This record gives sequence, C-alpha cells and structure tokens, in this order.
Amino acid sequence: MNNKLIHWFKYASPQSFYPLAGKMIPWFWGLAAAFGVVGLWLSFFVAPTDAQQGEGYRIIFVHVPASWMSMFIYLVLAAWAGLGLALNTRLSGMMASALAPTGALMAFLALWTGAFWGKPMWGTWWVWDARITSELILFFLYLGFIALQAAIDDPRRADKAGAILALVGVVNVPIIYFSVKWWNTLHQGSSVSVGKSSMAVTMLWGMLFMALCFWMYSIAVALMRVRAIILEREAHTEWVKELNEVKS
Amino acid sequence: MNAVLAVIRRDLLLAMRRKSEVLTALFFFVIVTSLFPLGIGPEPALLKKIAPGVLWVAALLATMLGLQRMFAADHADGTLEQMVLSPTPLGLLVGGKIAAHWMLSGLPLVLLAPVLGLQFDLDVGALGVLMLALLLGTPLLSLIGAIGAALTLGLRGGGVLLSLLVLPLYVPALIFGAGAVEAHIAGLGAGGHLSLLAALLALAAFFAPWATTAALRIALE
Amino acid sequence: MNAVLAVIRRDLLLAMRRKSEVLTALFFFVIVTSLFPLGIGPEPALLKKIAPGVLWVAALLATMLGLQRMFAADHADGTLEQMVLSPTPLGLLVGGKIAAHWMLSGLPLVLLAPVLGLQFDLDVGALGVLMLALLLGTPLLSLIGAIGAALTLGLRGGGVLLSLLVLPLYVPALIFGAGAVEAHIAGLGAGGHLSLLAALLALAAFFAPWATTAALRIALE
Amino acid sequence: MIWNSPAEFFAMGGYALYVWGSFGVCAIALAMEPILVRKRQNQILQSLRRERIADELENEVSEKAHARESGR
Amino acid sequence: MLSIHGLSCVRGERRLFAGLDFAVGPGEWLHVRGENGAGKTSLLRLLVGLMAPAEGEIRWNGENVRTLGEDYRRHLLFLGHHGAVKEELSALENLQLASQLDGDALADRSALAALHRFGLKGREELPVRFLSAGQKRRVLLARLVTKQAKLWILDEPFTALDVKAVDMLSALIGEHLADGGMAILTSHQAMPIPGGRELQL
Amino acid sequence: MLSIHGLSCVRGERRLFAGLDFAVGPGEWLHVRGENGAGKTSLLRLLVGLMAPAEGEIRWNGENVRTLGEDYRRHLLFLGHHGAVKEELSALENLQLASQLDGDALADRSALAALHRFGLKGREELPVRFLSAGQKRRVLLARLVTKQAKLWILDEPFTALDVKAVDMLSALIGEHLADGGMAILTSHQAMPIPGGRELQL
Ligand code: HEM
Ligand SMILES: Nc1ncnc2c1ncn2[C@@H]1O[C@H](COP(=O)(O)OP(=O)(O)OP(=O)(O)O)[C@@H](O)[C@H]1O
Ligand SMILES: Nc1ncnc2c1ncn2[C@@H]1O[C@H](COP(=O)(O)OP(=O)(O)OP(=O)(O)O)[C@@H](O)[C@H]1O
Ligand SMILES: [Mg+2]
Ligand SMILES: [Mg+2]
Repeated sequence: MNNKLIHWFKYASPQSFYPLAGKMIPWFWGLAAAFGVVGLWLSFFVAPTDAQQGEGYRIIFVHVPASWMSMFIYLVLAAWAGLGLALNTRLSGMMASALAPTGALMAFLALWTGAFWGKPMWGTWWVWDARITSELILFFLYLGFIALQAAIDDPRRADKAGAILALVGVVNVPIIYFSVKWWNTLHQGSSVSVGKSSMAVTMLWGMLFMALCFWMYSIAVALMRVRAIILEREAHTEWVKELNEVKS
Repeated sequence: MNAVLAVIRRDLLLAMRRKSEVLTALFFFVIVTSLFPLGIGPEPALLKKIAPGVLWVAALLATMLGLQRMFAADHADGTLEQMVLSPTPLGLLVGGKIAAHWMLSGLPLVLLAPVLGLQFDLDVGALGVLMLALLLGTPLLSLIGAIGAALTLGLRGGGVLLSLLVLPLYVPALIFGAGAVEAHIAGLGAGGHLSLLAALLALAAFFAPWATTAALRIALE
Repeated sequence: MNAVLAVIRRDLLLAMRRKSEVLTALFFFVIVTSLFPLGIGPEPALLKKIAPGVLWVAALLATMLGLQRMFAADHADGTLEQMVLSPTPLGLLVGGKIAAHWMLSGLPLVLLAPVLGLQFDLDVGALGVLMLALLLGTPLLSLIGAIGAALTLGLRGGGVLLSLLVLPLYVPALIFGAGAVEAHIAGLGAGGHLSLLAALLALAAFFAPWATTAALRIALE
Repeated sequence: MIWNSPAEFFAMGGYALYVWGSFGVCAIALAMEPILVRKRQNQILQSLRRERIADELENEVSEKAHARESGR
Repeated sequence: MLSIHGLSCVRGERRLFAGLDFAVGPGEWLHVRGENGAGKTSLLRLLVGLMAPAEGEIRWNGENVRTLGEDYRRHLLFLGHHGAVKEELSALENLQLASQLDGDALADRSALAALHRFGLKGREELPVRFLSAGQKRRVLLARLVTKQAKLWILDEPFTALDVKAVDMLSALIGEHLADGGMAILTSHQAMPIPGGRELQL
Repeated sequence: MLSIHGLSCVRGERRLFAGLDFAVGPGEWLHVRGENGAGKTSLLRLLVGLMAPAEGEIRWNGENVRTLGEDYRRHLLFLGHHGAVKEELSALENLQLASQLDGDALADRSALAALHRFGLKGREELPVRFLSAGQKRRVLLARLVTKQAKLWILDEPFTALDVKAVDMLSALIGEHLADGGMAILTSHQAMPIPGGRELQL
C-alpha cells in the first residue's frame, strides 16, 4: 500500500476524523452564514419584481436550493455507502447515516416551498407534475433509508443494509425520474410550466448564493451529526474516554 | 383495569422499540394514495372525483397491514398463552390490544388524511368530513380486523387469508365512509352516512372483543 | 441447478400445504379491485378511465403482500442458515425463491387480470395489452421486492417497513404498466411502454439476485 | 432599494403568506436541525461523563479494598 | 391441592394416556417422565387449561378448574417450551410486562434483583435477541421469583441451562416447596431435588 | 483437518473470547464447554462461516475457509439451536428437501430408514407441527445419517432428547469418528462419547 492510501485511511478512521470534523465545522458555518447574508440580500433587496408573478416568485430563492440539495445529497449519500461496502471503512457508513436526515429535510423543504408557490401561481397546493412527483418519491426513498437504519440496532448491520438500499435507490432515481416525466407528458393535462427564460441576472446570482449557503449548511450539519454518531458508536473505546469533552 | 393499561402500554412500547412501526403505517397510507395518481394519470378533475374512494381504500389497506401482527408475535413466543392464563379476563386484555392497534394504525391516518386530501384538491369542508368519517371508521376497522386476526392465528398462510376474511367485512365501513365525503362534495350533507358509521361502531365495540376472545381460545387449543 | 429446482419445488409445496396461500394473493387482487367501484361509485365511463391504474395498483399490492414471507419463515426456523451453508451458490437459491414467489403471486394475477378487466369494461385488445404488461411487470415486482424482503428480514416491524422501502421502487413498473394499457386505449400503441418494461426486467434480473444475496448475508450476521 | 417602506416589504405584494410561509418554515427548519443535533451530541457526552465518574468511583472502591487487603 | 381424576388425552387419532389419577399437595412435587412423544407436554397443557381433556377432571382444592377459571389461574405459573419473551424488549422490560399482565406492577428494584439472582447482571438492558440460548431461558425463569404462585408447572425447565444455573434453579424449587408450594416438572435428566414422586407416562 | 488460529469474537461491545487456537483432525472430536453466554454458539457460527471473526483465521486443510467457500461447505454439517424444519411439512418431506438443498436427491427408502433409526416410525407422514419437542429434534438429527459430511458441528445436540435417543446419538457420533470424521459439539451435560478434548470458553 502506498503512503497516500495510508494517509487517507488515517483520516477515514473515526478517531482521527472526530477532531478534524470539529475543526472544520466552524468554517462551514461561517461560509454558510456569509453566503446566506449575501444571498438573502440579493433575493430580497436587489432582485427586481417579476413581471408575471409579482413578489411571489421570491420563493425561488429557497425552493431551488432546497431542491438541488435534496438530489445532490442523495448522490453523495450513495457514494459514501458504496465506498463503505467496497472498502469496509466504518466512517463511510456513519457519513451516510449523517447525511440522510439533512437530505430528507431538504426534500421536505422543496415540497413545502413548492406547495406554497403553487397555491398562488397555479391555484392549487399540489399537481401531479413530473418533477414534483419524483421529488415526492425521492422524499420517500430518504424516509425508507432512515426507517431501515432505525429498525436495525446493530450499527454495522445498519450501515451495510442502508448501503445496499442507497445503491439500489441511486440506480432507480434516474429511472423513476424519466418514467414519471414520460408518464406526465404523455397525457399532458393541467401542469403549468414555469416561464423561466427571462430570468434576470441578479436572480441567478441570488439563487447561486442561496444554493451555496444551503450547501455549506448541509456540510456543517452533517459534520456535526457525524460527530455525534461517532461518539455513540465508539462510546466504549479508550480514545473516546480520553477526549477532553468527556473528561471535563 | 391495570392489566388493560399494561397491555396498551406494552404494545405501544413494543411499537416504539421497533421504531419504524409507528410511522410506517402512516407512510404506507401516504404512498398508496400517491400511487393512484401515478397509475391513473394527473388530471385534477378526475383525481378529485375518485379522491374519497382512494383515500378510504388506502386507509383500509393500511390498517389491515398491521392486523396480522396483532396477535401473531404474542402467539409465537408464548405470551398469548400467558395472557389466557392471567387472572384478568381475556376480553379486557383483548380490548387493550385493539385499542393499541387503533392508536398505532388508525389515529395517525385520521390526523394525516387532510394533507393527502389537499393533494387531491379537496376543499376544507370535505376535509373536515373526511377526518370525521375516518375518526368513526378506523376504530371499526380495528375491531373487525381483530376478529379476523384471531381467526387466522397460527394458520401459516394467515396474512393473505386474513385479508380475504376481513376485507368483505370492511365493505360497509368503506361505503359509508367514502359515501359521507362524496355526499358532502355533492352538497347532500354527510349526516346520514356518519350516523350509520357511528351505529356500526357501537355495535362492533360491543361484539368484536367477545368474538375475538372466542376465536383466540380456539386458536390456542 | 438441481438445488434451484428443489427450492422452487419446496416453496410451491409449502404453499400448497398451507392451502390458502395459493389462492389468496389472487383473491386479494380481486377484492381490492372490487373495492374501488364501491368506494368511487358505479359510473362506467369513470371506472373505465381508472381501470388500468386500479388494476395495476392492486397487482402491486397483491404481490407485495407475500413478499414479507419470502424469507421470513426460512429465517425463523433456521432453513436460511442451511441455505447459506449449502454448497450451491446462494445467488442461485435466491433466484429459485424469487421464481417461486412469482409463480405464486405474479402468474395467477396475469391469468386472472382479463376477467377483472372485463368488469371495468375494457375491450379485448386492451385486455391483451394488460396481460402482456403484467407478464413483464410482475417478475419485475418480485425481483425488486426480494431486495426489500431481504433487507427487512428479522426486523420485527418488517411488514410495513418493507412496503415503505419497496413501493417507491415500484413506481416505474406501475407507470409503464398502466401506461401501456392507457396508451393502447388512447390509440397510441403500447410498444414503447412494453419495451421499456422489458428493459427494466432485464436490468432487475441481473442485479436484484445479487443485491438480495448481499442483504441476506448481512441479515444473518 | 426596491421597497418603499417596511410594511410594503412585509406585504410582499400580496404574497406575504406564501413568501413568508416558505422562508419562515425554511428558517425554522434550518435553525432547528443544528439545535437538535447539538442536543443529541450533548446527551451522549453527558452519558459518557457519567460513565466515567462511575468508573472512577468503582476504581476507588476497589483500590481501597486492595489497600485494606495489603495492609492486613 | 391439585388432583386429577381419570384423565385421558387424545391427539389426532393417538391416545397418549388414559385413566390418569394423581394428586399433588403442599410441599410435594411430581416429576413427569416418559420418552419423547409420550405426552408430557400434552399433560401439562391439560393441567393449566390450554387444552381440554378427552375424559376426566382436574380439580383444584376439590373444585373443577373449568368452573374455577380465574381463581385457579391466579395460583398458577406455567412455563412451557416457548420462550414467552419478546426479543425486542430488554430482560427488565420483559419481566415487568409479564407481571403487569398478571395485574401487579413490579418495581425496578425487585425485577433487577430477580434478574441478578439468575446471573443476568450487566444484561438487564440488552434486547433479549442478543442473549444466548441459556440467558433467554433465565429471563423466563426469573418469573419464578417475581410471581407469587402456589403451583409451578414447568416444562423441561433445565433445558439450555449450565451447571450452575441448574443448581440454582433446583435450590429455588426446593425453597418453594419448603414454603408449602407445589410443583409439577418434566425433564429427561435426573432431578437434583429431594423428595418428589415420579409419574411415568 | 480444521485448524483455528488466533480467533477472537466480539458481540456488541463485548469480547467473548480472543486468541483461540486449536485443531481437530480425523477421528477427533472437541467438546466446547462454558457457562451460558460464554460464546459457544458464537464460536460455532464463526466456524461454519455464518459470522465473520473479529480477528484470526479458520483453515480447512491449511486453506482459509473464506477463500474455499463451497469447497469447505460441502464437507460441513451444522445443526444449530434452530429447528430448521418446516412445521407444515412431514418429517419425510423435510428430510428429502434438506438433501435436495445440498444438491443430491434422497430416495424414499434411505430417508425412511434414517427416520426409523431415530424412532420416528409411524410419524413419517405427520406434519412436524404435531410432533413433540424431542421428535422435532430427531427429524433434524436424521440429517446426520443422510448427509455425507466429514465435519459435524452440532450445537447442543442432546437438548430435548430422552435417554434412549441420547445413547443412540452418542453411538452415531462414535461411528462417525471411527470412520475418520470430525465433530465439534457443545453441551452442558457430560458427554457419553469416548476420547475427545475439551475446550473451556
Ligand atoms: C410541491 C411542489 C414542487 C416541487 C416538489 C418542486 C420540485 C422542484 C425540483 C426538484 C426542482 C429542481 C429540479 C431541476 O432543477 O430540474 C425544482 C426547480 C424549480 N421549480 Fe419547483 N417544485 C414545486 C413547485 C414549484 C412551483 C409551484 C414553481 C413555480 C411556479 C416552481 C418553480 C421552479 C423553478 C423555477 C425551478 C428551477 C428551474 C430549473 O432550474 O430548472 N416549482 N422544483
Ligand atoms: N394430530 C396428531 N396425530 C397423531 N399424533 C399426534 C397428533 N398430534 C400430536 N400427536 C402426537 O402426540 C404426542 C405429543 O406429545 P407431547 O408433546 O405431549 O410429548 P412430550 O412427552 O412432551 O415429548 P418431548 O419429551 O419430546 O417433549 C407426540 O407423540 C405426537 O406425535
Ligand atoms: N449486541 C450485544 N451486546 C452485548 N452483548 C452481546 C450482544 N450480542 C450478544 N451478546 C452476548 O454475547 C453472548 C453470546 O453468547 P452465545 O450465544 O455464543 O453463548 P453460548 O455459549 O452459546 O450460551 P448458551 O449456553 O446459553 O447457549 C451472550 O453473553 C450475549 O449476552
Ligand atoms: Mg414436551
Ligand atoms: Mg448457545
């Protein structure tokens, strides 16, 4: 094994990752706050009123980042899960379990903000549009992952079972997406497509900054949660007992 | 009475311990209702029309899923024998188990139904009637279901046999329950349907624990 | 190969011995489809419109019912351990079990679907497409379901958890399956849907036994 | 600045419920999540500390017993 | 006092035994013996009322147990082949819930004491699923300490127990008998409990 | 020959044993002893490959069993705490299906012979559900006769058996060893089989 690999494996051990994550968390919080302030400022005070949708369109500044993150986190989760199955590193499973609740939350926020956007724009809280439906199914996939892990009380088993589910899911997500899309367009009915061609540049910037804020937030929270998970699972090891937090 | 509360508490505790169990009856309900639009197509007018039926069928299937486990686990590990041998009358203990089943699989549906109703574009009044109908109907489903669960206990193919026995008995609840919402939407008033549902519930509350007890004793012989 | 056939034969034999089991997946299918007219009302035009969706959702739920028992009994009585320890590769034995599950819960549905379709006033062409779609779709359901069954094995709240895991994964099968019939009715031709269904089936036939085997090994640790 | 008064800002051109309903729930959710995670972390730390104290007590007791043994 | 009069048992088309008569009084115990399939378990299930006898009667203090119902069951403790423990619950919870089923609450203190007595110290909070075969059995047996019953009916109580636990259980049964209790046991091994009669099926 | 090198087992956060070394050659048998929860069952499950060891290696004729896979399992017969019999099927069907799972068909004749040898004459066609605890166990044990395996790994094989059956099984194990077989057994009772070493966990 070459040196780099050893180096990488060192950080893949919970023992060395725990303090490292502790050091990284404040930075990501700082980044999230900074991007958030700029993004909110852009989205409320700089971005102009939309010609068609009035002020209601401003929901886009949380809706789109939440939607993107919900999908992106699932990919990352599956990647960690696959890594865990392949290399049998303990940390990978912990990362996957740490990401799932945040991903589910993002999916929920996408649904919620979408519904709150749909009511004023389309006059209904919900339509069975392709994108919306696949987001709902993605939400279910997250819940399934969380429920499965919660139902297994041996963490090592929970990690592996979760990993298989995540991988099966990641194969299925694109299939689901395209199937739903096709289903929907075949008998097109009521769903209104959003006029987004003339998106102002400031709006784009606002969305971008808010997306970065959500991204940094997700990393920060996931790192916090993974630290808690590490402590829970390694509670009986010597290094945990020797931690400063525990001694004091 | 203490023993009854103990049974309820125990069943709820067991469900919590299996963690997922509490939420999943609910999610089953959500997912099954969401499947229908996928199978049928997204037309809002059509969906609105079939909404009460779909929601009720989904509620019925969701309560039915947990039925098989109502006595099965207790039977397999011998706890049921101990319940029969307990000094508390079996009927009361059975009542406790039915109550616990409803709290786990009926009550959550009542609370979530309005959200799903929104997905089908039902208005506020219809949502209220839907909740009320489910509030009367789901205990009825648990009561009737318990009889079926007891009758099929220990028969290995029980799960599906159970649905075969129980679903026909669920038909009145389905008709009056979905009927109440449809009547309201059609502007006819849901009162009649709801009071029939209430009458059925009273009847079942009286007879079902008794029938269940008898069936359990047979299963154990 | 002998061992695989033995697994299939054994599962079929067990089902016969539990008598009810063979027919009840079928009856569940029949009853669920029959519940809809009761919940929704008797309008023929409306019923015809929702028929493919309702039939497919019912098929999906009917196959799902038997899933939990796919490995559970073998797990509880230690047969699964013996299967892992058998000289035959576990993947093959698992394939046998999936095949048996399909024969018991998928095949009967395929054969009965036309009769139920008649109740919803579908014409002969549509019935043919329905059968073909089910013939391609139900093995897919068994294959995907096996993964879920293996993952939830030994978890006591398994039944409902299983549906939470599996139902979202069933969505493409539902959409293309129901879509094929609807497209045929609308005069668009079902070929596209059916070939997509076949492609999914090939994909699942390749990956599902592998994933199931991995999940089973984890469950037994 | 595109708003003329705070009131106009909060009214959001008549879309107040929807805009603030979305942003508000997002804000609450994103604020609650770290708090809950923090609580989880503190709980496990708490129990670890308690365990440590219990260990120490046990050690003391056995050490005392040992001292008595060897003293005799 | 438990007395049996002309008891017969039929399973399927097989007559397992017929015309059985015996009585067990305070401080006495009965060792039911017989080869595999002789009908020992069936006899015990008849005695506790889980099966109905083909012929004959079972009396508790002279009254038929069918008519006594709860008044009989209150004095009875039956532990069968089955575990009667919930695999997801911990040993402690299992014990407490079992007591609550009988209508009396069991304080943490006495439940823990019973479990420690059965050598389950340090495993009180672990889900029973993780316990070994013998440990599961011990959780079940802890009920002997927590339920105050006059008549113990135990089906192969020594299965899966190690040597120490066997001695412990024998001592416990001895105490119970000394207190005026009664016991009916089955076992294929010789029983290290003084006194007692044998019933060969 | 089965040899074990530095084997450790961790369940939950508990280390059950560590650094275990032993070997079992043709004609030898090992009696695994230890109190309830000592880790006997866990050790056997490690040996057959149902669990992965925390540390150490298990070798069959010098090769790691993980890499051997099927070539190891072919020589192995493991009977655990579980019945591994289907309650709805008859004893005969159970036995035949178990053989088919291993890839070889079993003629009615030899299956019946095995069952009779285990005293199940007249019960071959009865669903196993109706059998007594000991009879169920005998159905399982009949596989010892029908499967040709070099290495027997048996977890408490004498549970629920009556005196006659215990003798019978001991004789059977004796024959197996005389034929150059190997056996690893757990039991809380003394074992009436000559030779053999003890492993105390
Ligand atoms: C519950 C309802 C809704 C859900 C679940 C939902 C979901 C999503 C998802 C998953 C995305 C990202 C997908 C992508 O980038 O391709 C997205 C993007 C977007 N959504 Fe929604 N949405 C909902 C309602 C709405 C409504 C009502 C509107 C506006 C009237 C809307 C406007 C947009 C826009 C403008 C984008 C970004 C466009 C793009 O990047 O392609 N959404 N939504
Ligand atoms: N339906 C039936 N038809 C024929 N025989 C039956 C039927 N049901 C049970 N039996 C027989 O009844 C007997 C039941 O025995 P029981 O379980 O009481 O035995 P036991 O003495 O407890 O044996 P063990 O020592 O093995 O536990 C068995 O011999 C069984 O074969
Ligand atoms: N998750 C866990 N956490 C802590 N301890 C565990 C866990 N899982 C298993 N154990 C312990 O591991 C041991 C498993 O023992 P095993 O079943 O191998 O014992 P055994 O020697 O076969 O006992 P018996 O004689 O009772 O059959 C038990 O002591 C059990 O309490
Ligand atoms: Mg017996
Ligand atoms: Mg053991």
